[in-house]
Amino acid sequence: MDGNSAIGEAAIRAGCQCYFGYPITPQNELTEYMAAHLGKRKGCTFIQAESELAAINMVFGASVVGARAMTSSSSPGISLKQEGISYLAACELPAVIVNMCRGGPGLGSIAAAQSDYFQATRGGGHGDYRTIVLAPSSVQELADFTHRAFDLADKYHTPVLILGDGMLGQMMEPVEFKHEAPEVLPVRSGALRGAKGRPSRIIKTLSSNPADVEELNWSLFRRYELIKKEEVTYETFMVDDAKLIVVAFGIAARIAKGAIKNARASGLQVGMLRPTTLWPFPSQKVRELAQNTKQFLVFELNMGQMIEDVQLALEGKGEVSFYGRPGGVVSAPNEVLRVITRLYYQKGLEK
Amino acid sequence: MKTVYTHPKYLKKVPFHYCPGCGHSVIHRLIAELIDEMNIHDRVLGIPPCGCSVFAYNYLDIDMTEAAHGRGAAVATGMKRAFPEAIVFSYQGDGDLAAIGTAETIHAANRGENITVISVNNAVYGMTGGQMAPTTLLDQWTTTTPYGRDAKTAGHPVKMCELVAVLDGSVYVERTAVDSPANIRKAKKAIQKGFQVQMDNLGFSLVEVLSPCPVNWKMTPVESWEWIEKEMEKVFPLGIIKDTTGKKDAD
Amino acid sequence: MKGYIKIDGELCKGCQVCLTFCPKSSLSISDKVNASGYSPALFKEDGECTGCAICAVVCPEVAIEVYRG
Amino acid sequence: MGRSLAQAAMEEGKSATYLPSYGVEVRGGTCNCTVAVSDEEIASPIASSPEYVVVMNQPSLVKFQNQIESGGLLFVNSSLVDSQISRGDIDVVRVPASSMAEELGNPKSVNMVMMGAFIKKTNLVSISTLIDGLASALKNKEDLVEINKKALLAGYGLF
Repeated sequence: MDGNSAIGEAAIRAGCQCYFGYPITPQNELTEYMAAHLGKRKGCTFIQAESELAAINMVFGASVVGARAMTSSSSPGISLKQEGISYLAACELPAVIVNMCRGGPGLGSIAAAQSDYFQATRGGGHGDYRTIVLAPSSVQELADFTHRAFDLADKYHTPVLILGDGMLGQMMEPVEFKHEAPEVLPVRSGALRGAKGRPSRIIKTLSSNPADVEELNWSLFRRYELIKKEEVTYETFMVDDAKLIVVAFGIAARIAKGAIKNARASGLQVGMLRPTTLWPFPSQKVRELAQNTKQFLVFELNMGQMIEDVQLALEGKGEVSFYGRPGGVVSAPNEVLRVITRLYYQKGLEK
Repeated sequence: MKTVYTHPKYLKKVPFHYCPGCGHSVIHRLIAELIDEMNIHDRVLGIPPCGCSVFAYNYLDIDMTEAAHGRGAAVATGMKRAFPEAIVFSYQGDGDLAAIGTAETIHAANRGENITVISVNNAVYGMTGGQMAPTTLLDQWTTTTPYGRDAKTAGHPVKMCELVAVLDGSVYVERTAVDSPANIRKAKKAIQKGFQVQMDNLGFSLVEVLSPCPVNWKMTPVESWEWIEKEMEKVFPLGIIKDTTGKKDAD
Repeated sequence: MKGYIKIDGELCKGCQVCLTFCPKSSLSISDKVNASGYSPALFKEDGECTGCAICAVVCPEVAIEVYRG
Repeated sequence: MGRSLAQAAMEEGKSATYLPSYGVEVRGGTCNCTVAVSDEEIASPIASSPEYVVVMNQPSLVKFQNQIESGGLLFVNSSLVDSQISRGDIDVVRVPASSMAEELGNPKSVNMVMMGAFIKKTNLVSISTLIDGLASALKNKEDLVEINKKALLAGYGLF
């Protein structure tokens, strides 16, 4: 199954009731999958919206009434969705947003890239907020993380972003779905369903009183602190004796893994840290690894975005190098291997 | 002793923040009366707009959610699709409906979304201080048309009712006004019909209400009510623009 | 007199719309100001009321209640 | 073709990834895909230097012949590709796939002719897995299954 369709199937099995999309390459298979499979399910809705703006605001509406809802797009479309994502975050509404990132800025190329890391992990839209960002690197993880995204969104009442790329979306791999789609669709408590037998509810963010907005921000950030404590995930690969650790996420991490296997075959002690949550970032783990390893190489398909989080996490207690290619040009494993090997000898790690 | 008129049940007992003579509070009141009379309080969901009436939720005692400027029809779409038993209305200003949210409005109408859009047209951006709206009349003074709206540079007033009416998905479109007791009663009846169309699952309904903004028009309240009749209604004619519901009013 | 009205002088913002539409011209403006600084509408001492409720229909502040009988 | 290969490999319990090229490409252009098949977990779905390259037309030969690993196998559709192969460090397998498909009465089955030849030479997956895969991929289209099966066997029988 291709990655985009795997997200669709996983979403349906996670009880996603509404999908609102707008075509943009390279995520169209997801929109098409939902058109074919979600719309016909009882109580479910698929709409091809008139724009990304409309799509994210339909998600907002569905979330207001307590349904599990999602949308997907690629970089330029995600920029348009940022308005709605900011409102979702401010209104403390769950939603799942998929970004099959492409090379930018502007229209850029439709090839795989990781150039939206900053946008994804720094909130993305206006105002002081964060979204949980999951970074899968296989079709299986696209499916698993989609399910997790819905759960996290409901648990913390916040939008959750899945940051993939064109290659992950397009590639085919075996995938196993671990859940059956629920018969009865859940309605989240606290949703607007009409004020029957209870005081009327208001979902809003605007306030004429700045103190109210400050209180909202405090409450958001208390929750963000909790998320940082509870929800950080990552994968490590051969780090125990590593003298050099490659930090990479998503598809770049797979390329790096291939390179690391080859490096190990030539006797280089190289390992990898792969964050699977980009926000919250596994800063603690980076610091932990720095107790034994002083050299870090950040490899990204951009000009260096996650490297800032690695540097911040290290607090100067390790040396960070960077290798990356922007604009949708994807490095091959042997190219990364060359970079690893050169750095390894440059730093005298063979001794 | 018989009470002829008293405070509607679902209008909170708080003073309005609107300027003297404003039409918003009149329209709020009509909606509150209808929710009671139509017995739909249990399942009605409202979306206030950006602008002065963003605080409609401070007055209407019903479940309401904010929406980003212009996105009312999209949010309403999501709500209604995920919760079809609800009666969903968006309350949108002219800028909300006919400028930033034109696409959302047109496409919700075109899909025949089973929602009701109540559009308040006062030919000006009220809350931001009286700038030109898409519905500003030609030659009308606003803070961004200080020499009057010139069609050559600023275009023409946008007539959303007529635009929406040509779409196959819309079933009921009416323009009314807050400028006289008779027209206020007609506005109420139009909104009632809009809700009824939705309850009967017939499709998209739009009720536009011409509404006074005395402060930004630089008029007294009474002058502003008169100006609607004299000037606005020439450009925005009142009446049913489209009704394909096949149902006539009870009277 | 067939009807009478109650005006909430604190809610009224003195917009005078009710004065314009009252078919019996029974309303005027108070010479006092309320807490918000507006001069509220006032039922004239010699005013006639049929309980038609037009004043309430046009009142933007929901400040008028109408009774008949 | 790549997709059915990856599918068959998966059916046989191997790890497989299928990565299509994506974007603006015309028929007769250099549309391509990468398939990785392994007994272990596949790290990168991108191959720096594949062991096998299959080129179906002239532009693809130009674009991809330099990527192949030294000592690797290059499959060319010799009906459409007539130029000399410049590399001396690889083996070339010439399959007149287009003309064979035409002879079979269905020019579109060219890829299955090539596929048959490819798995005969490489032994990556068995022919029976591929034929089973065809049947499940083309449910309710018996005639198409037959056509493709015939093409597959024709390619397979070439060597």
